[in-house]
Amino acid sequence: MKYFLYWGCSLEASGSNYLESIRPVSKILGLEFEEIDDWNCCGASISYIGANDLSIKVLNARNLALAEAQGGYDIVAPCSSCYIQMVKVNHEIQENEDLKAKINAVLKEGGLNYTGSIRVRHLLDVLYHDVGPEKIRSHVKKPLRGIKVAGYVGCQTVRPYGEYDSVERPISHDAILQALGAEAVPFPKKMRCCGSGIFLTEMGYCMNLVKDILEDALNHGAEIISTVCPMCAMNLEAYQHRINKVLGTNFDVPVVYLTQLMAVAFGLDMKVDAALDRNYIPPEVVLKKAIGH
Amino acid sequence: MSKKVGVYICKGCGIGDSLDIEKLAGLPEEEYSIDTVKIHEAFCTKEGVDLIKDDIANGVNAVVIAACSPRVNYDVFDFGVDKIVERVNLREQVAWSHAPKDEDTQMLAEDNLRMGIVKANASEPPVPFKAEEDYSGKLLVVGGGLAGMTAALEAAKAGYEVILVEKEAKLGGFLNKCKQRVTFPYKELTPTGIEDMAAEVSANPNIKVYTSAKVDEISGGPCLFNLKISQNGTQITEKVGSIIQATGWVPYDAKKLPHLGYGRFKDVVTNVEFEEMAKEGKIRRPSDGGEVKTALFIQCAGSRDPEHLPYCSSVCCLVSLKQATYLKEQDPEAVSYILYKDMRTIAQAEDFYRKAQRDGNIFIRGSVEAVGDEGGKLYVAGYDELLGEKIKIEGIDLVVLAVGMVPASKPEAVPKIKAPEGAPGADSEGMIEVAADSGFFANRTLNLLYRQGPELPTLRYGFPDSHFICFPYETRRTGIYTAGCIRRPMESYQAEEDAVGAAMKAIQCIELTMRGMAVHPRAGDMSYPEFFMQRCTQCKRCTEECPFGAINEDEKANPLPQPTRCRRCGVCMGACPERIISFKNYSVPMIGDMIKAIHVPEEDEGKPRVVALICENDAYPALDMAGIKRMSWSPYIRFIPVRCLGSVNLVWIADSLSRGIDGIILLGCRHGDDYQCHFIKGSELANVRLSKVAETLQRLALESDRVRYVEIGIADYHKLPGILDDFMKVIENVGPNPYKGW
Amino acid sequence: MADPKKKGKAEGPVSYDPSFSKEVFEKVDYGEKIKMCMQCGVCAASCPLSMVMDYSPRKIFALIRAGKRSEVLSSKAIMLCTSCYSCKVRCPRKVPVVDVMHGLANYALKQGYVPREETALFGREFWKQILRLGRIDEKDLPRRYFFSKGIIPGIKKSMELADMGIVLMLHKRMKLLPERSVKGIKELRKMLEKASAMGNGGA
Amino acid sequence: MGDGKITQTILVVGGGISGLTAALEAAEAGHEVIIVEKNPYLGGKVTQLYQYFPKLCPPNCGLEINFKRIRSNPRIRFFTMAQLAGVSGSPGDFEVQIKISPRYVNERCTCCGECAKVCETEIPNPFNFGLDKIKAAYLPHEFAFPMRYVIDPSIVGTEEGKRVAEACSYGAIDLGMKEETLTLKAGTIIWAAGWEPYEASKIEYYGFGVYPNVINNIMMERLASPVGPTGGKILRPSDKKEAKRVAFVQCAGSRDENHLAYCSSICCLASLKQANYLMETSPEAAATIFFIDIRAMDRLEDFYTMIKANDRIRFIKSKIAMITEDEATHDLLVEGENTQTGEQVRERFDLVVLATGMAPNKVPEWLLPYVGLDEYGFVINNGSNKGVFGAGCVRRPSDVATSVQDSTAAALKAIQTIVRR
Repeated sequence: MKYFLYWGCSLEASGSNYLESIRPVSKILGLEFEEIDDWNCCGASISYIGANDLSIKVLNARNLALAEAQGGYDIVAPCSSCYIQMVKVNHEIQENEDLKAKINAVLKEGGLNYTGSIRVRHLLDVLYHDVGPEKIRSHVKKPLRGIKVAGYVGCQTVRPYGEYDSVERPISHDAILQALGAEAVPFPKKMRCCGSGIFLTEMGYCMNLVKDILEDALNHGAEIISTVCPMCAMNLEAYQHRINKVLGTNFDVPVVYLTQLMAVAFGLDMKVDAALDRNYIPPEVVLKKAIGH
Repeated sequence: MSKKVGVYICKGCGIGDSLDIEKLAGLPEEEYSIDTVKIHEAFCTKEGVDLIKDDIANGVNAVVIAACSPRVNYDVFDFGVDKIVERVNLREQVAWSHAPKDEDTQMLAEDNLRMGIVKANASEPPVPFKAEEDYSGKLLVVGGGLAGMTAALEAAKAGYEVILVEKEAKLGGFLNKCKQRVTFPYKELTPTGIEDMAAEVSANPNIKVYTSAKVDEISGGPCLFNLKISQNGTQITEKVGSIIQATGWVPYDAKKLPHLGYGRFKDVVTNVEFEEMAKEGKIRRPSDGGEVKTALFIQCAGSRDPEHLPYCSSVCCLVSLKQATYLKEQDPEAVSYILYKDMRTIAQAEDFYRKAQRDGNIFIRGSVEAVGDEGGKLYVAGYDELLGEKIKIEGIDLVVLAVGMVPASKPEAVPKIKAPEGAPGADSEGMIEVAADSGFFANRTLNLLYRQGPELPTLRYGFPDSHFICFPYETRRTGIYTAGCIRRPMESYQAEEDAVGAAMKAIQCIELTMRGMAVHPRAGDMSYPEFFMQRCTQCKRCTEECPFGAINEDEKANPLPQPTRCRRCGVCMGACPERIISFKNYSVPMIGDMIKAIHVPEEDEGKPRVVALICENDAYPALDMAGIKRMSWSPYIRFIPVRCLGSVNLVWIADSLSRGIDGIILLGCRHGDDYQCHFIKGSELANVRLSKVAETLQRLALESDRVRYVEIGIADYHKLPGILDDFMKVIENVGPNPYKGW
Repeated sequence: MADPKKKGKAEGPVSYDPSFSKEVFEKVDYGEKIKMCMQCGVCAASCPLSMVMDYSPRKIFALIRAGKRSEVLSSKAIMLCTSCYSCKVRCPRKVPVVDVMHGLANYALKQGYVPREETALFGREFWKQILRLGRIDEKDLPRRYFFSKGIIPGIKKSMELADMGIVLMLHKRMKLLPERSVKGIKELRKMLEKASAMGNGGA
Repeated sequence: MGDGKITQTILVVGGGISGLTAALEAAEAGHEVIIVEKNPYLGGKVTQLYQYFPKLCPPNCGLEINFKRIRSNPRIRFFTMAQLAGVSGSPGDFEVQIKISPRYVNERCTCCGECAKVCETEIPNPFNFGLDKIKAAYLPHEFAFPMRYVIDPSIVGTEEGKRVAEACSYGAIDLGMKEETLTLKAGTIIWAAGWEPYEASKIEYYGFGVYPNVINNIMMERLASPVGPTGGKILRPSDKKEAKRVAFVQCAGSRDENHLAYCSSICCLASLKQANYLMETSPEAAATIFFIDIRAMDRLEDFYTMIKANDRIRFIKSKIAMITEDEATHDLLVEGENTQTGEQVRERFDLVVLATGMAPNKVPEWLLPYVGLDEYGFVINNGSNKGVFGAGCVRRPSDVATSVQDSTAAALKAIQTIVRR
């Protein structure tokens, strides 16, 4: 099955361990990913500060137009922020002819046009619906037995349309964790926002959001947290020590990408394929507990 | 008719195990020399029923079935209207609720059987009432507005002739004043369509329309209503079968709302005035005819206000949304503020609220403190709940007061009548305000020649509506129904529906009356009260107490019963001190004989006896329930169901006590503001009468504790055993009735 | 806990002014959707940061309705949206609260209000970089943001967060080569210029 | 109309308060009526209510009168455990299929209760929404009309089933009963199939079906009923502890474009009434009603005024945004914004009652050629009806009195279809 993988800016840097683990895992699952040639930034959630809504729509429309011209496969976004930007713009274009005309008038400047034929999807959607827990389970060589994982879905991952999972009580992330043999702990705050785009500039407020999420996960017995978004991963992982300093907590819980856990469970190389060495808080300790060596 | 009574004692459902059936079966022969007595395992089975049918074939015409409650197997034991069927409850109220094979249980069963036999002996098959004069199957509709015209058209479509009386020269009522309507499906404004409807009514061969007319007088009763209608000077007489009053509403008088600026500022208008302005063409400032750029609608102007109309007028929210829409259509730049308490657009009407939001109208939840003017424009000061701040909206061209609905029946001032001697609350001239639920309260519309007043009694706020939830069309004047906003504030869509229902009831009343049957709640009952006038003392109790004003009076105060108005509750029978009012199958002597049939043991046996007179609609089913739930209570109580506690005649209490019965308990429905009595006043009247029983007791030198009145709802059956046993304790304390064995 | 009555509690009553809501309906992205708000407050209680906002989203809409322009455009609430979309998915009137908040923030900044300076600076640098490269360079952006207020505070801030940069670098989570721009950057810029020229409102 | 001959019978689908009313009003006007009811008893939803607003009177009071009207009226026939399965023909000349599920108890049943005595299997009590259990041989409820037992299919064909059948000394239990379909003629049809509470689990952030102590307003009626599963004590499902602090969440689904865009009309009054139930249970009990607008129309305003006067009942204008459970205590944390003070509400309650709205029971596809629906699935009576008319809550969400009015009107509409004058 062929898709465009729109990995976005973060996965080339702070989210590199995500991208690194996506490649081998998708190979095993028979997911064929192609890059949208010359794709641009989605604008993320913060660009409204510098630009009007139409500009942000155009950013995304350009990627959609490029994809349409390049074969029109589904666009898969591993980053929830990219996903929500693109899926929203795509929906609005598809639902509103005037808007489509307006946008195409702008795209014309770059010799582009978008008819609205593309389907935008989150990686989690593809893993859960196109591949499915059963198929994933069938590839598991080293089940993550006995590991208590908090499957943090994050806010933007399934919203705003709830196209592939509930916007309030999603199940896909946990289902895949269970397919990997792990124990997905109940986790009420799995949808609570981590601060996403404004974390850096509103640290004072957002550190509390992260603190609540981490505490909730730990209180429910989690040993490790799984994410499907580079923003979530960054905010939950990279600031733990800072939060400890400022809020007097003592967090040191590993935060990994779902695809990293998949790589491990598929018995791939912990370093090369799972890219665990790129994690800030080493997850190996916890993972070894299940898979030995 | 000559009676041949057959008694059928069932052993089924545990009755056989609980009682000595053989012994019981001997009773009819010994005490009433009835030779047809049969016993069966289950009379409700085919074999059982066939046994009874055989006897009927051999001349039995009064069947006493001692088995289950009359509430079940009613269809199985139906042997035709000419046969008397008396059901003696040995199951729910004996076998299932009392100790088996017990002397007291046996005695209870015996007394129940005695009462059943006596009752069967005393009753006659009812003969439906038929008046001498011709019956009319026409409907009268008073009021030619939306509701009235709808009722007329719908009845006509069902094939009935209708007479429609409208006071104005033109049909249409309030909608004539309206530019447009908001109605189902509440998406956009729609034309009122009232002219077309008026045309349809006028063209309908089944409808005779009298405009610029009023009803001067109505006499008679269902199918026998004789009308006098006056139309520009001339008087016409008509005869109808039933009546629908659809006389609508009037807007609340805005002059009473000076605090909202009405009367003080030309540019403060009511929603009615606004509507007229809109219909005439342009919405302008009344003061200078200037443009209306900014309008403010004040919701609940008078409504939901204890000082004015405590109730919600239901339509004002939708009306203001409609009128704000007019303004938008006239001038898309114009702004409407809607200052509300709660936005009340129920059901699908929520869609119109959304439409008004989409149009950009500004909604403010809050309250008004002042309306004033500044530089030729108005301002409204108040509090915005959702802003949490005091606000002042300036530069308003027009303030619209969403005034509420007052029923056309509500009088300006409460009318007064001559107070009876020494009545409390009478004024210096000896006049007293009439109660809202008296027939003398409402504005003159029907002019009924009824002893209890010319108009329909009303509820609080002057609406002649039903107090019943389950039976919203029930009025207190048989064959007269109300429809539309006279009943309760309602939007035009509901008024139409309501009118169709009212037409249904009016038609039904005609159909039942034609067959000599009662209407709700005893629909189909063919018995009716007969008066033995020779013994009447003109005491007026029956004419005063009938909850439905069914009995008129002649100048000598003789009662003039109007059987087609009668609901067959028996309140008159209970009221009559001379016991001259009887139904073929329900009478004072009949119940008296049943009481006398109860065997009262000697004092030394220590077995008290209590008679319980219970409402057959609620208390009796409740007692069955207690039995079905296998609850238990004293076996010393003998239950006698009555049509309504209002039909309880005090003589029964005297009879009981003089026969040595130790106590009497009355079980009836809740009365007061939220009464549940299906005959409106029955249980209340019973209570009042009972308060007067004290002297009877004194005359007999007996304790007043021996008589008790208890309110019980049908669902309170779990409380019944407690209530009964509690009363038995009281009876034990006061000791045996000294009249035993006299 | 913010005191909702703190701001705009000018002495004397609020005088309603419809011109501002009109302005919002016409000039703010998604502004017109506010018309449908029935003030139920579901957005406020769904928002992860409403407890630190001066006005809840619901209250912001009430203030717009009342015409309290400066209170709204200077409210930090309109720049504290984390874009979690909880409000949008629950709104019974389908008001896209997130998009409205973004629209208001953008409009406020255009009107010279700066409700949240840090986010404003970061967001501006973010957009500049998009205009420059068509993509975001995660090592370059923070630096530009830190120094956007001048050398000294810049150094201070980058020192503060240096540890993280280092950590990320050590963990191969920072690109060492500078980000190159997208090939079609010229066309992209042209498009974005045109888009921004077409202004706000609509949608 | 077909061959011009008109079948005079009126078929009423649904034996709830609306169906009963339509049937009785028509029958008392002299017409032949058949009622088809899916439950084993007549009365519908109102039989499950503890009290009516605003009089706080028992629904059985009016029902008993209506049943008495049926008893004394030979023109009415009714089928229980029956459903309309198909319609053909035209107004005045319909042929209808009626599917009757086996009751396994025939008319010989005397309600003696011997079968229940020997029956051991218990099933969740459908009458109490599974809040308690009942024998598999049961009387649906004490006021059941017709008063006749029902055998649950679960014991049919089992040894126990045999024992239960043998316990009946009247040959009333017939385990051989099969589903049957009758074909009847009817001149016109009144659709009074009623409503169901909106499926509250779809409002995921309220946790209905996830948290045991979040219930809907119909379940509350059973809890409050002295003859209900808890004997009238308002006990919360998780631990049967008496609920002292109870939250009523208004517009649970209603007035919400993500669920039911319309207002369900009755939920405000229902909650006011249920808050009053709570007041009667204990002097410490306290209720909080979270609302958007309180919609107490016409004189019902008096009831609102009365309830408002009770200082143990709080009104907070807030659409609740989130309900979460304290896993340890099963208490519920209710979150919203008090829009009148601007403060965030975060309160703990023993029990949360969702004022779930009314969803009309679905009109089957094959009936649609004869009757129109609005966008929400409510039946439209507007002259375009072809011999089929809606009555009661299938037309618009409404309270009992309004449903009765509407059903009385529907009776006349039906009669107009068949009268030959």
